[in-house]
This record gives sequence, structure tokens and C-alpha cells, in this order.
Amino acid sequence: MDFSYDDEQTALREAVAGLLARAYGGDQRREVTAADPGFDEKTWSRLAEMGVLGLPFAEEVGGSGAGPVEVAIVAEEIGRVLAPEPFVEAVVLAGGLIDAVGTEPQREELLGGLAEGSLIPAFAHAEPGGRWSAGAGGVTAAEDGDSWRLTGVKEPVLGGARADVLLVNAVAGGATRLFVVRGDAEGLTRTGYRTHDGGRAAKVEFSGTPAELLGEAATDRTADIERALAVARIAYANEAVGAMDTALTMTAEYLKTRKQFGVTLNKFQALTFRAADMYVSLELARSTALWASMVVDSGGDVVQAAERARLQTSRASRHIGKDAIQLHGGIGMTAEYKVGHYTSRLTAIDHVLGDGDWALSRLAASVQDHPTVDPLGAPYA
Amino acid sequence: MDFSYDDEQTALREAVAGLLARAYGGDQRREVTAADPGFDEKTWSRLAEMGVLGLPFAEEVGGSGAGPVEVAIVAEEIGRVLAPEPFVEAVVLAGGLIDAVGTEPQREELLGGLAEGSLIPAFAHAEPGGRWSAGAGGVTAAEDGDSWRLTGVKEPVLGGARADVLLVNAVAGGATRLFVVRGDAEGLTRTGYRTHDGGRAAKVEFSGTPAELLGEAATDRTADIERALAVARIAYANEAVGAMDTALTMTAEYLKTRKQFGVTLNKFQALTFRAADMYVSLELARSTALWASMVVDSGGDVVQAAERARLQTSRASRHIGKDAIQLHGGIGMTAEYKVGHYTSRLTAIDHVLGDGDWALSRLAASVQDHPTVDPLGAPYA
Amino acid sequence: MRLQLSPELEQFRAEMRTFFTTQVPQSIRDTVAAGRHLTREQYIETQRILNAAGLAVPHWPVEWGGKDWTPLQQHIWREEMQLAAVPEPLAFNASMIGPVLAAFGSRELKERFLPATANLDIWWCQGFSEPDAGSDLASLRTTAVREGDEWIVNGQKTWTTLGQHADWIFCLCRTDPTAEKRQRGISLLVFPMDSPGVTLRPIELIDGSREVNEVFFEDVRVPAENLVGEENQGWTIAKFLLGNERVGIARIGFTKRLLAEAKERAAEVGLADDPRITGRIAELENELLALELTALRVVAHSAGGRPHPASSVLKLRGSELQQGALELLVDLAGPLSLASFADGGSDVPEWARVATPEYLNYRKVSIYGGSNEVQRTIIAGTILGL
Amino acid sequence: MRLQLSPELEQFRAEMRTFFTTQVPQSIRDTVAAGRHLTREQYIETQRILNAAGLAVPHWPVEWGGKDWTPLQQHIWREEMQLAAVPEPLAFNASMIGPVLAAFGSRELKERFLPATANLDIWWCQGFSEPDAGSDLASLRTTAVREGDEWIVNGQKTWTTLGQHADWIFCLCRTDPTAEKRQRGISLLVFPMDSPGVTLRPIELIDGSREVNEVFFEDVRVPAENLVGEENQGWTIAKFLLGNERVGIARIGFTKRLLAEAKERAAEVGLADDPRITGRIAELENELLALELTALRVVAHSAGGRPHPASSVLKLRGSELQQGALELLVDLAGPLSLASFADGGSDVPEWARVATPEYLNYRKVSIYGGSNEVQRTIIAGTILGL
Repeated sequence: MDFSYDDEQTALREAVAGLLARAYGGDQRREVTAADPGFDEKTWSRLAEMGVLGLPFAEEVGGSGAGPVEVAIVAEEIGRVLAPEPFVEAVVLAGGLIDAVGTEPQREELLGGLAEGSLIPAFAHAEPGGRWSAGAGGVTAAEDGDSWRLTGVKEPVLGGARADVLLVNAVAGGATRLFVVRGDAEGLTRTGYRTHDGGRAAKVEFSGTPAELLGEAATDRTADIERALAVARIAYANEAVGAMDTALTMTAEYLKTRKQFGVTLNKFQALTFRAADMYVSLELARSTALWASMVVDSGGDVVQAAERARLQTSRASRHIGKDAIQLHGGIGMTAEYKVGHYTSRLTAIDHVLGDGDWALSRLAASVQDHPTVDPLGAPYA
Repeated sequence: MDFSYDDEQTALREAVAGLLARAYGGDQRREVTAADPGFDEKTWSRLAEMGVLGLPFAEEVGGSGAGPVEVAIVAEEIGRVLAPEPFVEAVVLAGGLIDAVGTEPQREELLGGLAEGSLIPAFAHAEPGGRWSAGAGGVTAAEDGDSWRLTGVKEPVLGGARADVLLVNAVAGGATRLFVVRGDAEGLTRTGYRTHDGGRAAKVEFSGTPAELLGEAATDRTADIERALAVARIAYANEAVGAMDTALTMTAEYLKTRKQFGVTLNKFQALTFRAADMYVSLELARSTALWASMVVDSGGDVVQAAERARLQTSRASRHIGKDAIQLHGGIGMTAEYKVGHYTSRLTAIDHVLGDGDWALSRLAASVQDHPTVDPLGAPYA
Repeated sequence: MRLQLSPELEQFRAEMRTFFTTQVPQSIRDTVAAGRHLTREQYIETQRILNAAGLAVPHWPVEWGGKDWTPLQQHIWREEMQLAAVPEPLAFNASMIGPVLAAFGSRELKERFLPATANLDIWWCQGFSEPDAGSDLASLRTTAVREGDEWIVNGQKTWTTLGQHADWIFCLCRTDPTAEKRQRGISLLVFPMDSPGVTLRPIELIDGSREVNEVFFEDVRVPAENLVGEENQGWTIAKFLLGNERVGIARIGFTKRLLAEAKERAAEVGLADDPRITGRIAELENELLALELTALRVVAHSAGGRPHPASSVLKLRGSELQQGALELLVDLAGPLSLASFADGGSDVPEWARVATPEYLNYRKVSIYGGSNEVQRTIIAGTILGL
Repeated sequence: MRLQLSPELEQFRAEMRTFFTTQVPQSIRDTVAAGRHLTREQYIETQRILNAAGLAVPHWPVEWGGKDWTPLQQHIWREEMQLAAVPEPLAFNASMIGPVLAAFGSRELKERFLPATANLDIWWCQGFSEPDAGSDLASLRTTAVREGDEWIVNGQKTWTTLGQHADWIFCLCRTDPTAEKRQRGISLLVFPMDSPGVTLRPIELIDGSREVNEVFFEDVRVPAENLVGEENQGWTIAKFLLGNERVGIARIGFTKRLLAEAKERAAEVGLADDPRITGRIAELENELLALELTALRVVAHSAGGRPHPASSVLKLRGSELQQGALELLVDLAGPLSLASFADGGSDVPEWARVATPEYLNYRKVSIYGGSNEVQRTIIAGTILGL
């Protein structure tokens, strides 16, 4: 049991933090998110150059072969400045699926392109009638000779309009399978729009759109998807921790400098106590997010660890997101000031892959399976 | 819609408050609750003389023919000083059952005795294996000529050891029926003990104990019991409001007078804000308790109104009970100081006839039955 | 102590309900119900319909269009309006400057402004808040200096809601910088928004909306007769106005409508029987009932014009319940809530798209109108004597 | 960054678990698990068993029985002990006066007291709190006046837990009433509880227990050599002691045991599948996991003797979780919780009978050891710089 970062990890954090501070240290984020694709392609390229976009993949496919803790470090730094680059969406989630399921040629092409910054994948899984399910319902796949054709709608698909390649879960023969659809495929219609946190999503329509099976076996991929979603939830937990950390720091700073009734706000004990409670929430969430990242590394029960991280960061995100605005007062409501963007982003993270009550329901259903939760058990199961 | 008390109601409150202030204005409660039967028989007689013990019953049976609002007034004053006299238990719950179900002779004898202070009834309904259910499971009744015999155990029965007459719900022929058991009946064993709030409860064992059917028809009485429990829940809600009111007043007084770090505690904004939040909880609970009492009067859905009052006062009781101790610090933990007794009593009320989550589960099951809750609808349904 | 409404009040209530649901255009009510922003014209159209029926300013003095209703009637009027998704009469006119003019204005000012204010012929906006003042209103810096028959106004206001639509502003200005207590040297002036020297800058909020503004004054010349009440009486007027602001701010009918919607949406997304969702609904619904009952209790004791101190409870919990209901809607939308700025072509239903922006926007209700911290201070101080 | 314990630590943990569950008498562990009060003899028996195995004071200097363990080993030792329902070594001995004597005491004091303190041959109690001091420890009034070779102690202490069992007291006294800062004129004395002039009055708590006491001093004569550390160094010593008190106060193993019990009880009363109950368990369990992980993080950074400022998080949330788990048990007992003082003949199971008294008793954990308000002050001040 060891929570300390080694020198390489610290160096990675400093490098990423430095790059992102240059990109988003000032007011750049509002400008960048105002125009499509909602992030800065140059910053994306720099992340590629730094090796961040291939971080978790094997060196043979162009990656750096790093682990979940390194992914957590990057995600936290992304969250700290609300960098709009789709690290979790493209690298962790879509990339993770390709890595887990793809054939060698698919991994080489797609992960290679992703790592070098030339190809951005997105995982199209959400459906208007669905709710954080790993299975598919709204898109069907039919065999067409050696290939497949997809029909149906996915929405909202994060980064779906910009993506060079879409991964799609679709129903075929009663099973959920995974497909690769090229951005220029015929019969593919993508309508992009802004999300409330400055990101981008899209309605993606498939009308007999040609697709390639991801991986070799035409087996049911629900478990693979469930695991990939879990790993992404854990990365999002770390992103949320970074965002909460900044939201609290900004709030504490504001309390120290803003004057009301002739004194700075930190003279009001009711306010400083609320900041203290925010700190408690943050630190508990941080511990859980870090631990869940280690569970990915250790081969433990990643799905349940992700639910635990989701629940803890959901509760903390709401607490800190709301109180960060409240303790700022009116200025916290404005788009010109940053703190409200943190609340908006935390709200988005909280709903993209399952919210706190969703995680709680799943955890509640299994409380009778274990007398106690033991994080020191090896591996956690 | 009118929340004001008329002159008679105000006079009733003042009379009851005066009597109880004389009885429990000082430290008498600890002494009274230390010895059996856990309340003061003299105070009970004085309440009888004042007409309080027959308050809700018809004049023909010795009562005053008053309504649920008068009952609420008395319950609130009981709660305000934590008077240990079993007003809700004997008058509202047991008396209410007798009034609703009993034959004329039963009503005349039992309610007459209750009203004049010479006979205390208790409703024996709780069972070690049960949970706030109106039905019976642990006691069975068998016909024995013109009479009945009961067998089984009820526990904990509030006031069960002292009671002159026990009302018992028991299973007979698959239905829940109500019986009257005299305190001196053969085959009746009662083992009394203190409850944590200074009250008394008992284990009551029936071994072929002779019993008389309450009421004429041998029908299932589950609905009657459910309603009587609901009316008692509403009276308890008002008792809890009285107790919370005092707990808050004591806390505010303490904050104004207790010094720490050279100043009185009311200079600490974090503490005064918590007192303000307690006030919010109290006033919302007060409104709901009063309203539910009016629902009893209006012939509306008493069972659901009681669940609403239960939920609101449960949440408020926990909030105020906990924070009253916390804001007092160590002194609030001691039996010599009164505030902790309020917390203990509020905890007892919260568990005797259904707790907040119990009420919430029942309310949650029916949210789809109505688009909105409309307290101005006449009658509330 | 009586639960039922009297037959007269039952009838009154039915009349209100009928009027609101039949006389106000469905398209306007749909806009409100969907959480979309209203146009200037929709506000004006609604208020004129209400005013023609005597329902825009019933709480004003009878002489100026009021109805001499009981507090309970006013409550019913407001709640039915919110339940029917009718846009309320513009608060700056009906609840703020109107009552102030009626109470403090000269005969001339009343005649000149009150009928036009009731009918929304003049759209008012507030000039109270300042960037460096926040909850500490008395520290305001905008000045008005007397020069002959005119006041010369300089300074800056902020949080001026819907100022972009406004014809006139009512504006607190410091008229005696030498006053011993900061509160004493303040006066209330009114002047047109198109006066030379007035400029307006919209502030974008975190939900992307542009409903509030900064207003800048540079040597704005205001005729002396545009002073409301007496010189340096501004603080008294401001307290009167802010007290009124707290009444009706619980917005119970609005939250009730949100909860009714949440039930529908829960069924739509297949969560009608989910115990966590039904539990949240039941808990919010119970709190809202308790709040409505408390409002009715408070309303009954607020005769005499001054708000009951417990009004702070209404503001405090009312804002929390609005926020709680909106949060629930976001959670019901779940992953669909991300599609916030999708347009009509989206397969995501509109309610799910507007959920998060509205949730974010409503973080404001615990800040404005006297922040919830201010309300706690009032409760602790005024009610508990702490 | 590594999740697993090393094989050595795995083995260490297994040894602890085996020892605690096999070497400490089952009857004592059952008493703890049932939430019943231990006798003086049971405390002493346990501590001597632990001490004989070197497990009573592993955190002390090696010279005095310590083990030179890493913070993680200490954590494992404590958590396994709590999980096994083993009574922890008496805090007043093992966590309070022992480390103080080891750090500040003279060689003579160490030799005289430390072995006996580790073995509970001497039972210590605290003389810190005073009735009018509360969280403001520096305002204490008990005085010690030097008279020749003796100190004459007068005054009153309170909240002296288990003082009725104690042989000796460690007592903060004001030795220099003229000191410029109140904190400067304080010293720590130790003396026997049967010294002439010491009287003890038990305080009944709201759960009916009598675990705390008032202690009165009337001209108690204390030999000069019973001064710990230097004269007027008491404040420094007190801060050292209170800092230690915060460590281990999260009591994660204890709460874990309560939650495991709650699961059993839920099944017993037929609520194993109730979504509100399972939700509460899952939420508490997740918070507890987060707290344990935080404790492990903090533990890793607390080398050097001084507690990490985030220890306040452990105290604050740790006490809340203990209270939350006990509240859950009361709710599971439901109507049976009323039978609190029924005896063995009752049909109500013992766990349901002790639930509410224990819940009420544990309101104390957010008050003592630095109230949760004090912890928030520390977090806001020391960590956030507010």
C-alpha cells in the first residue's frame, strides 16, 4: 500500500501541467470552446508529442506503455484547468476499447494514429432511450458480405462530430457487438452541438452505414464495454478531483481577498467552515479516485471500484460545485469568471457515464455479498 | 384555511402549560421518571380534573368533545416540558381505539374511567418480530364460550406494566381483531422496564389469558388500528414540535450566555447559522404537524397525512436533537442538564410508531398517484 | 383553525385557475413550462392581459389598481399563476418600484408612473447592486450630485436583470458622502435608460443566458423631481423594497410544477418505480408541502405591510427546493442532459436538453434577493436573538 | 503507488488478526461487540495480554516498549484490533500520558511510570477539561502554587473519563497567573487519585452511563518532582498530547464492525433488500472506504511525530461515520429500540436494546477530542489559510 508518486510520475505531472498552463492559464478556454471542434488542435498535437495520447498503450502500437496511475495524473491535470481536449473520451474510453478488443492491425492503425495525434476516435454508445447501459438497443448491425451495415441513432455522442473514427456498439443477432465506422462513411450523418460545459456532442445517424467489426470474434462485447466504461469512470473521477481542487482553491482565495461589510470574507466563520467541509469532501474523493486507479492496475474488480469512485466523486462534485458558486456569490454565476465553469464541467462529468445514485443503486444491491470492504486486500475484489 | 387559535384553544393551552410548568418547571422530571410508574399520578389526576384526559371523547362518555387541534395543543405542551404522563399513549391511541371500535358499554366504562383519571389503558401492539405493522402476528386469540383467550407475547408495550386495561390486537381466524384484557386477568405476565427516554415499557405475555372482544362485530380491525395509529402519529408530531421548540430555545439561550475564548458563543457565526437552520426545520415541522391535525378534523386522508407529519418531524427531530447537543458541547451529554433528554425523547418518538424512512417508503410508493400535493384542496385527499 | 377554504375562496381559486389557463395564450405558457426564455413581447402581452382583468397588481393600493385582497387571496393568486405556468407580472414593476412609488412617491410621481408601471407600458429595471457591494448594500458608490434642478449621476450598477428590455431604472445613489452612517446618505432616483451617459453591458451567465447586465452612468443628468421620497431617505426605501422582495420568492407553485414534471419524466425514462427517484420526489414534495403550509401561516400574520421575520424561512427553503427539483430533473435526464444546446433536429427531448442550463441558472436563487447567508443572519438575529 | 500490501505486511496483518482473535478472551471481545460496558478488570486483563506480546504500546520509543513500526503497521495493528472487537489499550495510558512522559519526562519519571503505564499497573485519567473552559483549554482555572517542595493544587476538572477506575491523574494547572499570555503560565502535574483533597463525582450521561466524572481538588499536596517537563511548559505538552489524540480517533475498524453488524441485523429484521437500508449501508461503506484510504494517505505523510493537518479530516468524518452507523442500527431496531433497559428476560434481542443508548452516548465523539467545530477551524486555518 503506497500512495506516493515516483519521480517519473512527478515529472509527467509537471510536464502536462506546464503544457496545459501555457494553453489555458489565462482566458483561452472560453475562446477555444466557443469555436468548433471545442478544443485546441495545437494543444492536442503537443499532447501527442509529449506522449500523452499514447500513454496507456503498448510501445509496439506507438504508445508509452504507462499505467492507470499515469492516466489518473493526466486526467487530474486536465481537470485542474478544465482543458477541453478529449483525453478521457478519446484516449481512455475509445482508445481503451480498441486496445482491449481490436485486432492487431486495428490496434496498430487506430492506436498508432491516436498516439501520434492524427486520428481521434469517439465511442458512440449513448442512445436517446438508454441510460448508461453497456448494451446497445437503438442501433442494429446487419452482415453484408464481408462487412457490416449499421442502422439507427446514437445521441449524445461526445466529440461525435469531430471524430475521425467512431466506435459503435450495435445489436446483431441478439448480442451487443462493437464496430468501427470511418468518419467519411456513406450513410453517416452527424449533427454536432455544444454541451453546457463548453464541450461538443453530436447526434449520429446510421443509414445502412458500412462498418467493420472491432476485433476478430463476433462475440458479445458487453463485458468488454462495461470494463472500458469503468476505466473511463475512474479517469473521470480523477479529472473531477483536479477540477474540484481548483474550485476549492479559487474559493479560498476569494474568501481571503473579497471584502464585505468592511472585512474580508474569511472573517465570517460560517463561510470558512463551509470551505473546510469542501476540503473534507475533496480529500475523500481524491483518495477514492486514486485507489480506484490502482485497482485498475492490480487486476481487481474494476467495475465495482469504478462505482465506488463514481459515487464518492459525484457526491463531492455536487457539494463543491454548488458551494463554490454560493461562496462566490453573484460573480460565481458569470461566464466571465471561471468558477462557474468548474461547476458546469463537474455536472457534465457527473452525468456522462452514470451519476451518484446510479452507482449507489448498483453498490446497494451487493452490500450483502461482503461483510466489510477491505482496501488492503490484495487484490481488491 | 386558517392557522389561528380561537380563545378557547388559547385558554386550554395556557391552562395545560400552567399545570405542566408547576409539575415540571424545575428538576422534577428526573425524580419522577426514576421511580415507577415513570410519571406522576397526581399530575395525571390534575390533568383529569382539567378535562384533558377526556378531551377528544363525547360528553356522554365523560369527555369534553373537543377536536384534534385541542389534542395537538396538549401534545405540544407535553412535549415542551417532556412531561412523562402518557397522554398520547393512553388518551389518543388507546382511548382513540376504544372510542372508534368499542361498544357503548365499553366506551362508557373505559373512556369514562380514562377521562376521570381512574383507569389507564395501553395498546399492546408491538411484537418482537414486527415492525410498525397494524396487523398482529405474535398473539393468537381462541374463542372460549362467550369469551376469548389470548396466547403470545407483545413487546415493547409502552406503559404496559402500569396499565389498568390492555387493548391487544391478536390473530383469530386469519383476521386481526381487537381485545380488552384486564390488568388482573389470570395468565397475564407483565415485566416492566425503563425506556431510554425515562418512560416505561413492558414485555406482556398472554398464556390463555381471558379477553373480551373490543366492539361488537368480530370483523378484521386492521383499518381501524391503522387509523388510530395515524392519529397517534399526528399527536406525536405535535409533541415532537413542542420538544424541538424547547430544545432550540435552550440552545439559543446557551449560545447567548456561554462564553468561550472570551466572548459569548453567539459571536461565532458558524454556530448561529446552525441555530437558524434548526429554526427552519422546526417551523416546517410545526406547519406539517398542525396541518395533519386539521386533516383529522376534516375527514381527509388521515393515514397519508400522518405519514407526511411523521416524515417531516422525523427529519426535523434528528436535525434539532443532534445539533442541540452539539451546540451545547459536553454539557449537553449529561443527564443533569435537560437538553439531552429532549434528544432522547425525540429519538423515542421517532421510533415508536414508524420512523422517517418508513414514512418515506410509503409516500414514495404513491407519488405517481397525484401530480401535486394540494393542502388547500377540501378535504385533503 | 380550519383546513378547508371557505366556499368563497374556493370559488375565487377556481376563477383564478380558469382565467390563467384560458386567458393567457398557450404558447406563452408552454414557453414557461418548457423552461425557455420569454421574449420582451411575451412579458408585455401577458402583463397587459392580467392588468386588463385587474390581476397584475392586486397587492397595490386600491386607488392604483389594487384589489384589497387578503394575504391568503394574494397567495392563491400567485400560486395558481405559477402552477399554470403564467409569467408573473414583471417583479421590477409590480413588486419593487410600484409599491415603493405608492408608499413614498409624490402625487405627481404616482400619477405619472403607476398606471404605466402596472400595464408594463414602462419596463423598469433595478439599480441597486454594485460590483463591490454584494450583500453589503450600504457600501454603494454610485453618486448623485445636485446641480441646480438636476442630479448628476456617476457610477456603476450590476446584476440588472433584463436591463436590456428596460425603459426606466430605479437607482440607489449616494447623495451625501459626508453622512455619519453610510446608510443615511443614500437616495432613490428614477430615470430613463436612454438618458445620455447610460450604457449597458450584458453579462453572460454560466448557462449561456444573458439576462443580467452591468449599467454604467457617466454624468447622467436626472431632473430633480425624479427623486422618490425624500433626499437621503433611500435606505428606508431600499429596506421596504427588499422586504417585499422576500415575499413570494418561495415560488411554491413553480416548484410544484417542476415536481409534477419530474413524475412524468421519471415515467418517460423508465424510473417511475425506482425507489431512489420516488424517494427523492416524495421527500421534496413533503418539504414543499411544509413550506406551503408555512407560507400560509406566515401570510396570515403579515398584515400591516411589514413582512413577517419568518419570510426568511420561505426564501431560504424555497430557493433550496427550486434547486432540488431542478437537480432531480437533470438526474432524470441523465446522459441526455449533455445535449444541452442541441436544436430541434435532436432525438433528445427538449426537457432533457434544457435541464442542466436551467439547473445552473437557478444556482442564482440562493444568492439574489438577499443571499441564503443573509437570510440565516436575519433568522439568527431577528428571530432567535443571537 | 501500489495497492497491495507487501508479502511482509500481509504476514504482519495475518499475525495481528490471529493474535487478536485467539489470545484475547472471547468473553471480553463479545462484550465489546455487544456494545456493553467493560469492567475495570477486563480492561486490565486485555492490556496485560497485549503488553506481554509487545502489542500494547508499539508506538512508544523502542526503549520503553515500542516497536519502531511504520505508520502503516500501526494503522494495521489498530484497525485489526478494532475489527476483532479487542478493547484498545487504555487511551489515557497508551496514547496520552505515556508518549508525553516519553517525550517530556525526566529519566526518573520515565523509569518510575512508563513500564507500569504500559502494563496498566497504573490506571491514568485526564485532568485537562474544566467546566468553564470547553474548547478554550487555555482559560483553565485550576491552580498549583509552589510551597517548598510541594505544589498545592486547587480547582476542578471535568469530563474525566473512567476516573472512577483511576490510580493517577495527569493534570494541567495554572502555575503562573501573571503570565502575559494565558497559555504560558500552565504546567502539567501528576498525582495519585487517592491524595488527600481529591474527590470525584460521577456525571450521569444521557444514556444512563457513568463513564465521566468531575474531579475536585482542595489543597492537594503534590511533590515537586511530579512536575512533567518544565514549569510553565504545560501548553506545549498539551498541544503535543491533543495532536496525538486525533490520530486513531477515526476508529475505522470500529465503524467497519458496526456496518458488518448492520448487514446482519438488516437480514434479521427482514430489511436485507430494502433499498433505503441497503442504500444507507452502501453510502456509509463507501464513505468509510474513502476515509480509510485517506487515513492511509495521511499516515504515510505523518512521519516525524507531528500529525498531518489532514488528521482533522479523520476526526471530523470518522466521528460522523461512527454516529451514522449507530443511527442506522437504531433504525434497524425500530420499535424494539424502545426496550433499552429491558433485562435478559426480554424477547427483544440485546443488540436492539443497546442501540439507542449507544447512539446517544456516541453523540460525544463529535464533541470530545477537539470538537468537530475545532477541527473545521483547523482545516480552514491551517490547511486553507483562511
